[in-house]
Amino acid sequence: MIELSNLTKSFNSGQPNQFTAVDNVTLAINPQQITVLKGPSGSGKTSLLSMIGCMARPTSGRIFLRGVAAALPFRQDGADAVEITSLPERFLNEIRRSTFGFIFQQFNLVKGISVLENVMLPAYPTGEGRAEFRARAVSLLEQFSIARLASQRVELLSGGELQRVAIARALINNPSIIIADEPTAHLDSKLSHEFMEIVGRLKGEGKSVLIASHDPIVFDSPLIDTLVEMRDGAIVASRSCR
Amino acid sequence: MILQPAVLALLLIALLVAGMGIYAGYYGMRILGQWDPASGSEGQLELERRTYLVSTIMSYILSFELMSLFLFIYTADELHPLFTGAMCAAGTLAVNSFGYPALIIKVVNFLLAGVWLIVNYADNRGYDYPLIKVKYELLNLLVPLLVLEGVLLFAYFAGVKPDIITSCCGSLFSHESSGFSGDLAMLPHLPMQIAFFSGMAVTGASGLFFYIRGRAGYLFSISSTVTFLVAVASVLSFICLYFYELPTHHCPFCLLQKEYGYIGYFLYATLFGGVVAGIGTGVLMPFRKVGSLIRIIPAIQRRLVLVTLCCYLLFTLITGWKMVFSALTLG
Amino acid sequence: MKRAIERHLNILEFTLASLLRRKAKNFSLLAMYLMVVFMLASLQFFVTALKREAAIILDDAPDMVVQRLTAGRQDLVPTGHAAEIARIRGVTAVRPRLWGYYYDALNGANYTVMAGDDTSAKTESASIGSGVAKARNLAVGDLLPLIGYDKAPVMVEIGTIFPSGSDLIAADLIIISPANFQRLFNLPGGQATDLAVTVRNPKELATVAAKIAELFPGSRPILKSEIQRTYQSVFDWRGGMTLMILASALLSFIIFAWDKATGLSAEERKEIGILKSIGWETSDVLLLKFWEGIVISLTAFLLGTILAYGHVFFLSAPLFVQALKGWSVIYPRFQLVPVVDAYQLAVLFFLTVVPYTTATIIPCWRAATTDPDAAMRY
Amino acid sequence: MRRSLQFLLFTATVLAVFLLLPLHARHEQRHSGGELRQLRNLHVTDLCLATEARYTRHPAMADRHAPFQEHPLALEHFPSGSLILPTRLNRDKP
Repeated sequence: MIELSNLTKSFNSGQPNQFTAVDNVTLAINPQQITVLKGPSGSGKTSLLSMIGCMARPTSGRIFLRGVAAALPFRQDGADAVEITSLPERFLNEIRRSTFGFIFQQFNLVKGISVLENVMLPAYPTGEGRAEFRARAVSLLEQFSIARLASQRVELLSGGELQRVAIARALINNPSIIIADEPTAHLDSKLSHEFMEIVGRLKGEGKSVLIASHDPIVFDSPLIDTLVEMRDGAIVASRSCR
Repeated sequence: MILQPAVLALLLIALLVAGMGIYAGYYGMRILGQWDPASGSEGQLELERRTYLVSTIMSYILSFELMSLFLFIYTADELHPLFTGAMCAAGTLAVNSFGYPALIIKVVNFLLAGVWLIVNYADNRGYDYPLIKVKYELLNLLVPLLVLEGVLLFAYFAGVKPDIITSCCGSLFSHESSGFSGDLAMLPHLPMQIAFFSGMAVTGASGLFFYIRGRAGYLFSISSTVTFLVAVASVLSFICLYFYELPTHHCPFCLLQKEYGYIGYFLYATLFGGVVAGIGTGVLMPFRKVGSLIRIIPAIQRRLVLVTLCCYLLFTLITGWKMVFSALTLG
Repeated sequence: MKRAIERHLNILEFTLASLLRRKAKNFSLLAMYLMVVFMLASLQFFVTALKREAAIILDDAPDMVVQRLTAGRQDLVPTGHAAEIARIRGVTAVRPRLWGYYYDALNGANYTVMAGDDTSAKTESASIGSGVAKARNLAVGDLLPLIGYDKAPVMVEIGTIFPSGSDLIAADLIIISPANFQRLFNLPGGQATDLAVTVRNPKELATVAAKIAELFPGSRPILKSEIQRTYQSVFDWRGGMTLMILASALLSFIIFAWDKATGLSAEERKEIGILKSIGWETSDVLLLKFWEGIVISLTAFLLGTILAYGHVFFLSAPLFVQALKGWSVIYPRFQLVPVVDAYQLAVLFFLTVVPYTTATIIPCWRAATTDPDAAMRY
Repeated sequence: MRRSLQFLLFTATVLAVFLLLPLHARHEQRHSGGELRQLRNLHVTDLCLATEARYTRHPAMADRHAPFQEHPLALEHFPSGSLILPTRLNRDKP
């Protein structure tokens, strides 16, 4: 469960080119559901996602994470919610690493290293034994039926394969929330449908999924639970699709 | 001025350390002045990033200080044939009045940098930057000392000219010589031995007490610091005699020479390691009750106490072993 | 503890992968670094080994050599002085020495010719250094014609050739009998090149030297300690200069390293952005960069030093030959006995690794603090 | 094997060679000097480093004017002369 209250993010504050990307957003995102943020580019979807995903800190407002606190080595006054906006970067990271998995528009795979290494990359700094996360990565690749590509370099993959590698990478640290930013922007319709299928499977495994998209295949999909429409940094509509 | 590679290396390191210190200090001042954890503004984010830079720089400074401390002593030792009368580092350092101050301030800087890193470590474990002010005030204290160290080192090497007649360790650390080092060497053996062993005992007891009960941290910290000073005086007064097996040779540097199996490096390393951890324990004491650190600091402190106890125990064991098995017996 | 080690190993793993991915850039960096370390280390090794060699050889030098100066030039010493010097208290022996230089017009080489004092040998026999033997292609038993002052040839027969292991003393030596020396150079009677003085107690050397200077105002006594000191500072003159030149090489290398570290390519910047976006923290990226520095500088330092050792002590420092040889025709083979100690290596380490590391701190930090959400903004 | 372990192994090997250098040097020092010792009775005053000029062939025997005696107007011009320090006796000092 993620709660946002009065969240604002502005850039270049105090300067003439000040620009507010997210403006006073209050929202609750339910666990184990698929939530889609819909809106044209520049509507603040990405900024909102990066704040929820502990990548950026809001200028003002607060974000509470519920249900993840127990897994963390520190807690604020015994509550089960963590207020993440005031945490220093190293703590945000710890939360991010254990709680969120990310899928990016460009897939953002590291060139020059193998598929398997790309999938394992988020686990490197956790200090987990290599053998353990390697086994997990291999089984993820098998699950997405790309195990045969394990030792190949990512430059040589097709779009659909790239996408599946990116999803496998997002899952390596066993996160409870998956965040995807315009995941279908570079995919054709067939692959986009396939992506939504995978997302549905993830939901079935008990993961929460948060997608920002302006692709009808995504926001018209029967799988989604909540649709949030954004424009100019603010929420214009939010409805449940169930 | 002697243009030796080692001297060049030392001056280079001093220059780098002072430069890095000033750079870190500048951002330390900015952090002290503009820190506002509640704000999510870009300025604050920038400052938070700077803290990474400052702590990286400080850990480099610490390792450079440690390495250059030993290099400095070794170089002084290496240079002694250039000076009439000098027989080891003691004589070389006495060539002009900047030698010993440079050495002392090097030791002090090393200790302070170590303490700073301990505080930094504790601070980084708390989620609300609990020690940020303390940390950067300590940094502001340290930076002038780093610069002073560089200046003293330059002054020392600039004033070093071959063929100066200097005193050797024999006359510098002997009963006849007046002055501070002579006084230290003149301290009577028996009371010093009592002071040394009781200091070690008190530190050990208070350390164990603190380790088990988590109380009396200040006592432990102060006693470990005092014991450090007593131990240094004891090295001058009686410990080295057992290593040299000569009743009158009080030099603290000859221990570092090959003839004595480089034992000095080990002895001083245990002593320095022990006292850094000991002071660190005390410095963390006032913050045990800070909200975000309430569980963290005691754990760190217990580890620090353990380090001090192990280091001091090793030092005492080596000393005691040498005292029992040395060919020398002091009356 | 185990987790910390795993973390280091994993990050090192990625460091190596990313270093290997940019082979051209990183190998050129490594090669430059290696060169700088190699040159500095070679110079250090060469000079220290030479100093040790000099200390051993000059242990056998005469306690004192007395020269005579005329108008600022070294002149012949009347052998009569020897008897008077021998009378000074503390002097045990005075031996007039005859030696000089011989220019070989055939190959343009300079030889050092000494009159031996071994009276048992035949007058025609000569001992030569291996350098001379090589320059004139001589073997034991051959005849070597030397052109005397009056263009009359003086034939000497090669009795001994000094082994090449003694080149540092004797490469260009020709030792002939005093009679042949006289035939070759026609010195005025009762004169010697200089006098070698032996003194019973080394502590009295300075006093004896003062007495000699007083007795013969034109004389110039050179003490053994002064000879030794000359060689202890043998290359200081330009050795310091060379060090300065190398230091500037080091400096330019560091600027190069700084530039490489600062000027992250767009691809690298993107890569760090990706790492941060998938959960790497600033300190993880700093660790990555730290390992990068360790891999480069440790490899360069260790390999550079080892190569320098081989260069100076196994290959006889071919790179320094040109500088030292100059216009010499006879050039000794520098079969130096290695001298290396921990201190020397530590100093080398400080001179090369520390500045490099310092130069990369800030660029590394800058790279490491890339915004984690930068990867979402392409 | 993992690449990181390979690297560490490589570094350890190089480090071992590196640490062998001082040992090798000490070993060589102990087993050397035989050929030089045979020539002890020559009582040489100088090392044969460069043979091109007499003041670099015998730096200890040369006086400070020696470089300028080669030619009245010449500054020292032998390459080796630029490397080797001219002698300075104690009494030559001002």
